[in-house]
Amino acid sequence: MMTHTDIQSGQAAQASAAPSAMKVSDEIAIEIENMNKWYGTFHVLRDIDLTVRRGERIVICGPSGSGKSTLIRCINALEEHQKGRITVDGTVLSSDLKNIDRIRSEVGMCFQHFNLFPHLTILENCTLAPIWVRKTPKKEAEETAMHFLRKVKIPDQANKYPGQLSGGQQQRVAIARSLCMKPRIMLFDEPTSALDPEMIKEVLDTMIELAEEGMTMLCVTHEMGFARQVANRVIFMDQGQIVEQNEPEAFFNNPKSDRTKLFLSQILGH
Amino acid sequence: MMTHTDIQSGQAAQASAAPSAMKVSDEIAIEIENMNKWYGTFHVLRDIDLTVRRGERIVICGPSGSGKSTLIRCINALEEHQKGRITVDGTVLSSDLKNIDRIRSEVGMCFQHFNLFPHLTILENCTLAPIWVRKTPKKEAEETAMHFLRKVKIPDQANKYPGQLSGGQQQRVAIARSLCMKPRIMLFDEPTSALDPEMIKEVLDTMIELAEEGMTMLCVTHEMGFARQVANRVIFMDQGQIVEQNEPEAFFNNPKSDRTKLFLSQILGH
Amino acid sequence: MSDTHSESISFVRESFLPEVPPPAAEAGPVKWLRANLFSGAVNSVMTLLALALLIYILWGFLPWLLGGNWTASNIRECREIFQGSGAGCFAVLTERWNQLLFGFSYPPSEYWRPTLSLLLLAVVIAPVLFSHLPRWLLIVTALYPFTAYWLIWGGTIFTPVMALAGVIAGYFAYRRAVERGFAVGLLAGLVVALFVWWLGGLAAASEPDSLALERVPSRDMGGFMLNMILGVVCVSLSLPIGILLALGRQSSLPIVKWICVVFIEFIRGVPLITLLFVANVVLAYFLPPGTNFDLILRVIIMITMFASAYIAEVIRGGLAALPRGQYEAADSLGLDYAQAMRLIILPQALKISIPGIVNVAVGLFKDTTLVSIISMFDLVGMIRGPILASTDWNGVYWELFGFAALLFFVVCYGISQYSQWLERKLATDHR
Amino acid sequence: TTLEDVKERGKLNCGVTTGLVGFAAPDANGNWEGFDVALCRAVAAAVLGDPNAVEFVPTTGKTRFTSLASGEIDMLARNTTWTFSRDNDLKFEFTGINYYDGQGFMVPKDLGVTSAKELDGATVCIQTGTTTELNLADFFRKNNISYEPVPIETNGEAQQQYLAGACDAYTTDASGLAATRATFETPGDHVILPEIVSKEPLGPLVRHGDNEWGDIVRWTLNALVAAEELGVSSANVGEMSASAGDSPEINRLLGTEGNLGEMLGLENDWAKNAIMAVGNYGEVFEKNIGQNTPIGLARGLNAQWTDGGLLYSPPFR
Amino acid sequence: MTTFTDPQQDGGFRLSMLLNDTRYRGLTFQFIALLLLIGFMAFLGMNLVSNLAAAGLNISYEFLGEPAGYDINQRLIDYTSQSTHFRAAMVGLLNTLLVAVLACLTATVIGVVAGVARLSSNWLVAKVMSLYVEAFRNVPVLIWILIIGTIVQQGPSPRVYLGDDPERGLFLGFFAFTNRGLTAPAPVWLEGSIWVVGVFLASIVGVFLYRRFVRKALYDSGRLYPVFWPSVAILLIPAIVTYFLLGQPIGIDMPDVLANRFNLQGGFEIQRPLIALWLALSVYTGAFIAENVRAGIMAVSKGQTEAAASLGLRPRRIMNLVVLPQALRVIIPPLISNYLNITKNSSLAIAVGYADITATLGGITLNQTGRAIETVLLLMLFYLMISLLISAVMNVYNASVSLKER
Ligand SMILES: Nc1ncnc2c1ncn2[C@@H]1O[C@H](COP(=O)(O)OP(=O)(O)OP(=O)(O)O)[C@@H](O)[C@H]1O
Ligand SMILES: Nc1ncnc2c1ncn2[C@@H]1O[C@H](COP(=O)(O)OP(=O)(O)OP(=O)(O)O)[C@@H](O)[C@H]1O
Ligand SMILES: NC(=O)CC[C@H](N)C(=O)O
Ligand SMILES: [Mg+2]
Ligand SMILES: [Mg+2]
Repeated sequence: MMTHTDIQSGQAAQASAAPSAMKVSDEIAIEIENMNKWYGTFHVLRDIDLTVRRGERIVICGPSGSGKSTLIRCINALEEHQKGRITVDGTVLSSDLKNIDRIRSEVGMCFQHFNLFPHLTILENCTLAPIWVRKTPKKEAEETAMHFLRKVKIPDQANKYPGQLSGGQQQRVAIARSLCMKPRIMLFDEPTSALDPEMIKEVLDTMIELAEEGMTMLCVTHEMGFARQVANRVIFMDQGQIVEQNEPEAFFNNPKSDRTKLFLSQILGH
Repeated sequence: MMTHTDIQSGQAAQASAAPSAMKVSDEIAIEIENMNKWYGTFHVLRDIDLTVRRGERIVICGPSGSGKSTLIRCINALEEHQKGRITVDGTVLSSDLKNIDRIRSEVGMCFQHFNLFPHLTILENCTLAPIWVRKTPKKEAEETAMHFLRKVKIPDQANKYPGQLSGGQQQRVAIARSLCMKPRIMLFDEPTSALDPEMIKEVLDTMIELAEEGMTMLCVTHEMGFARQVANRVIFMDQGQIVEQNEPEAFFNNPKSDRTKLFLSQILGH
Repeated sequence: MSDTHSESISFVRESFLPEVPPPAAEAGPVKWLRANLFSGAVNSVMTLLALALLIYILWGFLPWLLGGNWTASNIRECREIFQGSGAGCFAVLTERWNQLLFGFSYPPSEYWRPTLSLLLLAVVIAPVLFSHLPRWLLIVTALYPFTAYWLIWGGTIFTPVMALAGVIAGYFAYRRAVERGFAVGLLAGLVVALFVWWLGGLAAASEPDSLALERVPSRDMGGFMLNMILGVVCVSLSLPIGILLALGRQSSLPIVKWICVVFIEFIRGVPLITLLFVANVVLAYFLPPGTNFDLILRVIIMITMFASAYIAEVIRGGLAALPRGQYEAADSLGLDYAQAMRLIILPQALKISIPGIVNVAVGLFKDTTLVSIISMFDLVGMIRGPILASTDWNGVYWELFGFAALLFFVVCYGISQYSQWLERKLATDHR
Repeated sequence: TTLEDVKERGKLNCGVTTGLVGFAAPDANGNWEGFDVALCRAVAAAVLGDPNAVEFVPTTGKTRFTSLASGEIDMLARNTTWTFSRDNDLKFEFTGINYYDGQGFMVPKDLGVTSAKELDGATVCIQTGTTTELNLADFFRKNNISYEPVPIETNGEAQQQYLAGACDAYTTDASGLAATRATFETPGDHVILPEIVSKEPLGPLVRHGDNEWGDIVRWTLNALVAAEELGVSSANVGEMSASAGDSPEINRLLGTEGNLGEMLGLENDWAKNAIMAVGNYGEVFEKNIGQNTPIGLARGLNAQWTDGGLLYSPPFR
Repeated sequence: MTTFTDPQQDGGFRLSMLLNDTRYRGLTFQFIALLLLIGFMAFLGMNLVSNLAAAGLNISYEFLGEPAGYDINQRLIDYTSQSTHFRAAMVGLLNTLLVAVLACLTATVIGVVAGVARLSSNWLVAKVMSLYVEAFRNVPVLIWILIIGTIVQQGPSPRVYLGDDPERGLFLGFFAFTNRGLTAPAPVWLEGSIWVVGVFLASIVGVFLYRRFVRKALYDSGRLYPVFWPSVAILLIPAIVTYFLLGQPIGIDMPDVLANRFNLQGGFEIQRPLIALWLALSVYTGAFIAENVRAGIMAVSKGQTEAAASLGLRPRRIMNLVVLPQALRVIIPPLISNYLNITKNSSLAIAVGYADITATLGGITLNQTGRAIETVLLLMLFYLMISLLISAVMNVYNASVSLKER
């Protein structure tokens, strides 16, 4: 799934200085302390420690099965963790439904397979949660939705159904849908890996734009061009552990761990 | 669907002098006179006139919906035409089943989506028609099949099932399957457009080899490299009509009609 | 463990953490109980309710089952033994098992014959169901109908042997003549087969007792055996008819298509019981005067028609699932319609349709109990008729109905589990 | 013709009930026994010489006529009432009456009902497709009282429903009631009410149009009746038929004199075979439904005319 | 069939073209098929005519106008034993429709509950439900009808409720469950009752309006009002108020325990055969519907639920707004064919003594008149009409909900 890096490499080179230009506040957005998770007896995540500051943009990479998706999903309480502590925006994630609700409305999530609701129009997809969760009046919700649809450059598709859109368009709708909840943090789980090359570009462009506006982002992706261009930090995971993390420049040019080197040689040597 | 032309352009340039080297006899293989076809009230093919000599290799191109596939399929009686006359190898295509059978066993066809029979092995795919239509003894049919499978360079896959092969391999099996009927004419309908770039090359190589052996070929394709390398003639269709036809060199470098120019600029300018 | 510093984000792990087992509360039975039964207030209540229901049912059921009597010779004795304790009087099963399974007229000394046929069926069906078994076993399967006929109905062995000979001769004739076209082949095959059958009929009639098993007329079939016979025979017969109907319905010839559509929709639109009424009361009026089919045969005809309409719809689904390209490829290779169907289309379409066909078969097998309404003594008819009406056993419903339900459940559940397994296998197979 | 068919087949197809103890019911071994069954066996013995050459085809009240009409059975002996419309509209030929009956009601004793007229508002179990169903409607309408019918298909089910208390009363032919009651665990807890609300002459029947066959069935029945009248029984028939005796009618009946059998298209010893197989009418009656059986029916109307009953066989001459 | 119109310059018609020419081949085959069909029909027809002649019968529907002579226990329209066979058929038809509609409703409820419960995270509940589903799916419906018919027979005799000093009193003073059925008080419509009914009907409309209002309020102002209790209030309060204002114009007809010694009279009775058949068809088909529901819900990918959850929607809302609307498209077509199956299976009614159309027209009438061909034909026509109607509904539905795709 790492065939398209070359497409972005040109852009990435141009903008490689950009990340430092975006400000990172000192405020802590996500704090994960000593978090462990098991599936049955299988230890998927082991002693994860991670602090994300507001405005930080973190790219997570690693071989398949290393637990990247699981980590992301734990932050969103889509999976339970069994040990350790996750604090999002000051709220400790517990099994208390109120906390989970609060955290979920702070955190937007974007899936590999978009998961748009096929029975609703694009606009309805975007207004559903604001209306029913945030209790925003419909009109207002629609305005917001159109705003974000314009932002992802598909306002003209608002009344179509997801099935009528291309993959890239669908993924951009998915991003817009998350944004409509005005989250302070966005999680992306391989948002481009189900897409054709041309469409990848559309989606990455949208994400870059978002990054430039200072959104806190955690992004599982193997688009190294994207990582170089926007990430403050790249995290490499293997076997449920954070093996290495560093600034993108240092990470790509000078990986320290052997595993990271091996991994990078595989995906870049392509 | 015309993204892969560049891959072939290098090769094509090297070999652009080749076509003239292959001999074309004076015998007429296919003669289409004043042929018209309607789908319901929609006039798909209008007054098509085309003469193909034995050994000629013709590439047909044109925008989507221009009737290329329909033309090819009429020659094979997969579609009926309503007016005009098609003569294949001296046999006039009429509604007489005998004639249709005779023509079909003269003409091999290769589809965009291969259409291999998934429940039969590669070898069985290749021997099916010889055994049941030509009544060749099984042993002999298998020998012939292995011969052609060697020719398309996959004799070792003979006992696998189509589902176990890559797209390029499948398309080559499809070609071998047609060849096993020992056709004097081969029709190709966008044989490479469902394939990944690497696989396109495999298939085109096979087709080039076939062309070099003097097979009469009609090929719908947008692989301009291929056209340059093997075609005696390129035909450009639009809206059910043959708009322009010429030798490849002249066709590509010096198109006469405005439409052709526009079309070429689109597919080459990519 | 926190190696991340706010100043330098760079971090490299030197030592790898071992995989450790989850904390006790997160594994083992405690965790399982919490996750699966008591994960919330509502869930706990539901668990308790379900538990209460189960206990209630078992409370009534277990004493009935375990305390039951298997040896009494009639219901009065049972009642005397139980003194109103409400245990089951299973003695009816020990007493009447042969009637329940074989009907009351099948000669008891010959019970081994249908039993053997059933066992054989389980063996010969295997190559059809499990595709990894060697293909030549299918020949054994093909021989089965003749063997089973001989075993169940008895009579001289010449009858099935000559029937088989006719089929084989017909097949060879077909092979020889099919060169000239499918229709010619079919005709030649039919003619030769009919001729051999005619000869065979003479031969069998002249030697009615050589190598003969005791002859048992259809009317004497009863009990669960009748359900099995009806189910197996009708499903097997309806398969080819269903295929023809499905092809007819897909046909481009309007009249053929129209005939098939009307037939299929008509049959699917009426309840089976009305068709059985037709078999029972009306069909005789439509047959030439003097022909006198027995009821079983008439019922087989109607149930087969019924099943074939449903199977046709399943196969139509399979045909529709095939891409157009398969038809075109077959055409362009010069295969004619019959060849294309036989070699290319049907093998694939049937494979897709197997789970659906199995579902129809299970449904049909269950529906064979309806013959009890037209006073045939299948398992249900046996219970409702002679057994419940007899002086000895009138009043033992639960045991009898429970037994019938159990028999059907075992068979149908087995088949449907198999079909699900097959569906899973088809889904993962390399096509 | 039916006779040829039967002879060729070597078996007589005889329609009986799905189970009415005393009249026709298979025992635990699957052998059919009963009053109607005996008639079938007698016909088989007369025609084929073998009382066991019978195929018993169980029928419900609903399927019996279609089975006969469609030729599936050769004769129906299923306590079927001879009525005008069955004879003329359904086109069947009743070949005599083997039991003179009438419709009665049975109720649990503890209900305290003593007359059918007290059944206002009761729920009554009734077999569908029978004359009793129509009589029931007429009876209640005539007496201007109401009831709820529970339609039932077979006697067996009626029994189940009645015992389960799903209906207060069960009504059918009085003989059927007695037979049904006999199968109960405690027959004494049920009473058959005194009213007989209809005439139910029960008899065997065949299809219209085949008079030869009809005659065979008719005269087989008559032979059994005449045998009783003439004192021929299964015990002495062998002896009496060995040689012609001094009663010409017995001689004609048993075939030792004249050729009555030939006229019927049968062997001359047809009646002897029938009587030998099942006994005379009286024996059949006593063995299956008489006073000494659990069913315990008195001869009553079914006594010989010489004993004040209605049985009166035409002469064998 | 389009044909080659022009290319046949050689013209001339040879006989071999009937088989070899695509233009004629189809016609030839169809002609043969048609001939065979007509031949077959003629064969049947001729047999019928000669058989009828031989038996001295004829085909005639006059019997429909003659008095039926038998009584039917459940009548939705006036019927006595003097009514015609046609009316008896109508009574049966209405009974068929009644039990079918009732069973469709309950089977749906049972099926939905069982289907959802089978997917429950509660292991025990899920297992109990699969036990139910498998047990009912794998045993013939006739056996279930018989078993449930027997179960329903186990109630107490109505006699325990009867007399001055009954063994037991009516349940809650109103209801009696017996082995004959269920008796409840019946409403008596006195003068003015029409108003109460009118108000009640209006309240039903009102509930719908209220729900619309709630949704609109949410859309307009973002306020979400409670739904359930207000709906109940709107439904009941106005009707109750009118009822008392008008001086209680609806009386009740209590089951009469003194009328006779056999049965409760008066009141409203659901008879045992109906209960048995209704129950049997509901639980049997409910098991099938449960499977459809389960399949429908599982067809909505886990991703949909997760996406909705990550947007902050609560589980109940996820079900209502995201999962159900999608699952329904999968569930409804097989659901409708299950309704058809209920209708067809209701023809087994006679097994529990229910007088549906198969029992009246196809049973008693057939038997009393001997008109086998006519009645069976009518019977088939009736079922055929129902099934055509239902499949028409299904087609309309399928067309209306198909998801928009590219
Ligand atoms: N529901 C589950 N139950 C059991 N094991 C699971 C489950 N989900 C994931 N796993 C296992 O957990 C491990 C981590 O999975 P995860 O999806 O987080 O990997 P990933 O890094 O996202 O891989 P990929 O790049 O393939 O998406 C894998 O070994 C996977 O098999
Ligand atoms: N079966 C059909 N019925 C009606 N119209 C058809 C049918 N098949 C094709 N057409 C129409 O005929 C026209 C020509 O189709 P054709 O497939 O020959 O185009 P093409 O040149 O092969 O295009 P492409 O490059 O997309 O394959 C198109 O407008 C198409 O929509
Ligand atoms: N109970 C019966 O089955 C017979 C009833 C009645 N004798 C009839 O002929 O209709
Ligand atoms: Mg992942
Ligand atoms: Mg095309």
